[in-house]
Amino acid sequence: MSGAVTNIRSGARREWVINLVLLAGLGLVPLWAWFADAPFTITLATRAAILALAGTGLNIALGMGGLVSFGHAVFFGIGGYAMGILASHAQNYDPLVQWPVVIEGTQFMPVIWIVAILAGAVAALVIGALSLRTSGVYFIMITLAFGQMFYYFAISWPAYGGEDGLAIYVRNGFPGLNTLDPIQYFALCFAVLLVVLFFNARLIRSPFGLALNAARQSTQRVEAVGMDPFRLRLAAFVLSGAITALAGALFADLNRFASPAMFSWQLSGEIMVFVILGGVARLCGPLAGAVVFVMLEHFLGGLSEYWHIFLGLLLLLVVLLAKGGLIGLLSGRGAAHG
Amino acid sequence: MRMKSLALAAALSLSVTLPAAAEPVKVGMITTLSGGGAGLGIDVRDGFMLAVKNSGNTDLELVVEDDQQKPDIAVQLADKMIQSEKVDILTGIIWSNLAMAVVPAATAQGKFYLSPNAGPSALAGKGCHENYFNVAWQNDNLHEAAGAYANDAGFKNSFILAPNYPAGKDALTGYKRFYKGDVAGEIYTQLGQNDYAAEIAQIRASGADSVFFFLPGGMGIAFMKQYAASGVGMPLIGPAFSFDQGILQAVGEAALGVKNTSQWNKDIDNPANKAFVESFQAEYGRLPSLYASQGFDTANLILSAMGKASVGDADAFRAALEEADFDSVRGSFKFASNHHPVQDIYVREVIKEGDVFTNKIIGTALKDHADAYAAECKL
Amino acid sequence: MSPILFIEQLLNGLQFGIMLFLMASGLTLVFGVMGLINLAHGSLFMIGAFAAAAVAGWSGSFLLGLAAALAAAAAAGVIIETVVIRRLYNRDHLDQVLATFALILILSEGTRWLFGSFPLYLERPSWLAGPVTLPGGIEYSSYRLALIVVGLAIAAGLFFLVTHTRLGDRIRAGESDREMIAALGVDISKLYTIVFALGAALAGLAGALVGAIQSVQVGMGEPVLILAFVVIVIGGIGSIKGALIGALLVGLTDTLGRFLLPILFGTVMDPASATAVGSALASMAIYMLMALVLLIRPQGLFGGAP
Amino acid sequence: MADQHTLLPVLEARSITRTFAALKANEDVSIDLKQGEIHAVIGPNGAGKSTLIQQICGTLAPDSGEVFLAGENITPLKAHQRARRGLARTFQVSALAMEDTVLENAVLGALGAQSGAGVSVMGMFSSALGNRALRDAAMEALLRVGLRDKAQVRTAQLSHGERRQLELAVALTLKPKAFVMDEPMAGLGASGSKAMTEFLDRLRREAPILLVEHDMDAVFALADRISVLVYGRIIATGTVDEIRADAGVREAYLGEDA
Repeated sequence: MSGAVTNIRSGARREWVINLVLLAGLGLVPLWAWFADAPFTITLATRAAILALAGTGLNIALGMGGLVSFGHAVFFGIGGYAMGILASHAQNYDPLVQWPVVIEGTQFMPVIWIVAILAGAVAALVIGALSLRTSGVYFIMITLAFGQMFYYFAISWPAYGGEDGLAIYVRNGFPGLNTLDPIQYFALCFAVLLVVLFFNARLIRSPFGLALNAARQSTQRVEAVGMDPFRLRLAAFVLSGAITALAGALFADLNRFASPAMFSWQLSGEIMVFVILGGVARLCGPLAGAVVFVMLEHFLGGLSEYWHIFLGLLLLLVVLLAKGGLIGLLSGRGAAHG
Repeated sequence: MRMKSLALAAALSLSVTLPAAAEPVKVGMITTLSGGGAGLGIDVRDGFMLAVKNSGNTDLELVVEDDQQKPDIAVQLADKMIQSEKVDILTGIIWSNLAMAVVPAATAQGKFYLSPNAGPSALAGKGCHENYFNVAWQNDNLHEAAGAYANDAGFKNSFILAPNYPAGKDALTGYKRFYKGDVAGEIYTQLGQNDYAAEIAQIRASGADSVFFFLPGGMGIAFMKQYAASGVGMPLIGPAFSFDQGILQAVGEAALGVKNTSQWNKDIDNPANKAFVESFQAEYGRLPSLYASQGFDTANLILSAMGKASVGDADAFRAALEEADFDSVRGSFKFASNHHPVQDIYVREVIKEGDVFTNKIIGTALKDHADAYAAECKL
Repeated sequence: MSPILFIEQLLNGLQFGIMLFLMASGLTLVFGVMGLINLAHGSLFMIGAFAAAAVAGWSGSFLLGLAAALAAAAAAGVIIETVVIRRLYNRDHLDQVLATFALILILSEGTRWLFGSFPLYLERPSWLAGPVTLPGGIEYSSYRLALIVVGLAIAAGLFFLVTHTRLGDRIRAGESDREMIAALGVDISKLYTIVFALGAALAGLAGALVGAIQSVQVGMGEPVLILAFVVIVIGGIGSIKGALIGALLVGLTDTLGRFLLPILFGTVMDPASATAVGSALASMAIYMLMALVLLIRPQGLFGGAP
Repeated sequence: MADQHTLLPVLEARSITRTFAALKANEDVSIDLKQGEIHAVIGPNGAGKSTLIQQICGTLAPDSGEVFLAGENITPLKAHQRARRGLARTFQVSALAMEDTVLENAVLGALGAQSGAGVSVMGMFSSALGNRALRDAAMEALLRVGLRDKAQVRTAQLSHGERRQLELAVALTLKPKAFVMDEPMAGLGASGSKAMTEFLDRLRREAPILLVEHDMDAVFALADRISVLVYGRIIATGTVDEIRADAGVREAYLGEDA
């Protein structure tokens, strides 16, 4: 029995080493690219960092809570539009709300982030409160359907560009930084990712994390100790939606553009792919998954128009053969749960 | 994201007629090569490459990438083309929403953007830019021509429909701008909708004498097939997009006889067009489409400017582009002050040549037509 | 709005609903018997349409095309089941979602690789090309009418299959107790393959039937798949009756919503914005319906405990 | 025993009826649990014991009838609310967080015993295992059931018997008013059963136990009262001796199972 304990420990230690290597790699490659004057590499790294953030958000619901949400693009899109709407009003000097109080738009990132987080949380609260009345396959289908509802709404609602999306011509500002400089924007996104990962690491060890984790494994167990599994899951879903919305705001700022495509079910699928590819319920699983996905997209896409076939095959192999995802494979720690 | 560098064989330089440019030009093409909309991007790319090949000019280097019809990918590719590939000119985007995502940022960074397809009104009016040129049309143009044609054909009561998204709204606005009769009904359908039974029932009940529709891609195929099956016999009018060479075969008999408006057709009688149609068929083994013609013209515009000025001298190069001194396959072609085309727009009819469905020009809807937004442009 | 128009719209909603039923019944069977959520069901719909278009184009016969659609989708179902799906029965839903999502990527791009990027041509047969006049002077597309009839016949056949045949007994047994039917000596892996192929064939048939009046193109399956999910959520998972009722509800809500909402808004605002707002809301109508059902009966109208 | 009958029962189910389709799983079942006692429920498989427990603990709603805990009508409350009011349950098939360590499972129980646990801001930032009070309460419970040495072991690696012990430890951390135990002896083996029997014997002084059990030796050794459930109805309630002597019970139950 003690042998098994040591195994868990050494696997955990190795996972930490892998996490540090991953984070260092994601931090250092853009730095190298900066010296080597390869700004596009920095853009790719920024994309990876932001997608990793979105995946980290989903991982709270999916990995810790066992909630297979196939509609997380909703929150990603809401974050994107929070940025787009605020910035476009600021850009056009057109107040967001005229009455009862005048609320101006803003191009100040911290405010945009807060609004994105709140909007994502509120949407997650409503969708979660409805969807969590069910579980299992129902939950998957319902979240997918809600995602589709938002997608169609975004396309057909004329006020903010409809299918054309919302273009912001200048990236929003952050005090003390020139956000248009790729390396500085990368640093900002990377810092946000680190903060969220730190928060996430704390969350996993917190009483809430412990309870949520137990609720995933046995609903009866948390009920029997007097906790409401519905509330635990709803809280996880809201947190998860809020973080994914923050990622959406950063993503829209990276592209200086918010579009209904951010709501699409394919994007929900892709966010899920980051999480699974890297390893469910692992702190840096989404990070590993996002980095690999962006690299695949870039290099495989360069090889063949039909690169989705290879992506599909790879995904199939990971699901069928490597249950713990890439990090599980590397750390020799099988599945994170189950 | 297929990358295709075009290094052309020296043997082709036999046919060089243009004066050698002072310096090579690198063109980045971002277009849709995978997914449902891939056919359009492939045609633009093929048309463009054909023009370069026919010219024999080896100073134009082309980099092609697939945007997957996703705005965020398009933006990312534009960054890559500008930052890593250091291209001088961007082109290739098919869809308005992708163009809106890419063009403003690209032109703001001092790059030229030549649109081979999308022409959103925002970029033609207030949002116009000295480095943005549209070689195809402003989005409203073909719809306006359809409205004009409806007047000529004596239609007094049109039923109009388009998907509920910005280009769809532009389409109905464009039609109504020129159409003088009554509107029997106006419907916005869902984007990507594939069943039009409900709309056709309303058309049947409306008592209209004609139907104008703008439903690009698979939506148009579905609509026309279902319309033909419904027995509602009123004449259809639409812009060229639903009647293009690539898509027409999938519509089949249902499209026969339908009138549509286009700035190009393969039977326009001029030497440049003849050469284009013949060489396209020889090169790719299929009839060229509208999109191929637009890609072809875009490349020729660039080549003509390269012969006059160095791309390093932005002002001179821009002036050379403005002259539009190339043999367009459409015949007469010039730019308005907002860098959008002034051109004839024709009425075509869908016919069957042997086994192949295609179009034949039956008249001109609008002569030397420019767009409605030029006045708002401060160029 | 004349009564004739309203009845015609009801027929349209009915026809749309019945096509959704063909998709949803396969999904719900597969879920009921194997406990599997299959996102690639939409790809089978697409495969059916492409097979029908290819064979009908080659042979000139629509019926041959339909047969090809059934055969191709069933064959694809068997292959997919034995190669991939079989390994997923004991996995959690997450793995199933991911693996079948991967299948969508492979099948969609594979189809595009085989058939190219342009839509394919598939036309309804000449003997169903025109309209027919129904009692009351309603002129209606004969093909759509045929779709309603064929769809209802298949629904009836499916009910008969499930309630009156040995295969049906096994399917029902599989839904209630998986170990039980294995203990009874039924070859469970064969049963699973048959059920999966049956679901695939229904999807393929739907694809071919719909493909004749829509456009046969890559990616045509996913929007229908998501609608089928909505149908199942409303009807209750595993219930064929629920799938039928859910499909009809969704079909009618969608068609009537698209038709009535703009008219409704037209009474209070100008026509252009009424159509814009009305159709924006119409596109969300079925999801509202779903949310409503969830509030009242989370397990769906005909579902057991969730 | 006589004076106990005058006390208000800690846990009481009144006239509980529950049907599944045509099957009456519980019909007019009334049962109570008084301070300090072990009340065993026995009956053949399918008699409706699990259904009864589920209704008492709140995971299944009765068609009619009521449940009281310490005088409060808890019928409208959900399972977790009942647990919070002091009803601790152990499961027939272990319902533990199998991927977590033994300690983590016990800490979860201790956490549940805290007021306002679960969803709170502090609950998201502090460390669960780093909390002294939680850890101490958890370790104390593990010590009592003899699992202290296994605190760091992953629960999935425990034997069946050890899982039963852990179930019990988690219930102990709750410091409940009453225990409801569903077959705590199952899979324990002879020595395990004996230890568990001794443990429960002492535990009844902390809080009374409603015990559903198949192990008749344990039942007869432990129970102050026994209720016999057959075909969804209680056919007899009484002391061990009364039940042994009951003709109906002998016929319906002991005749085929003892």
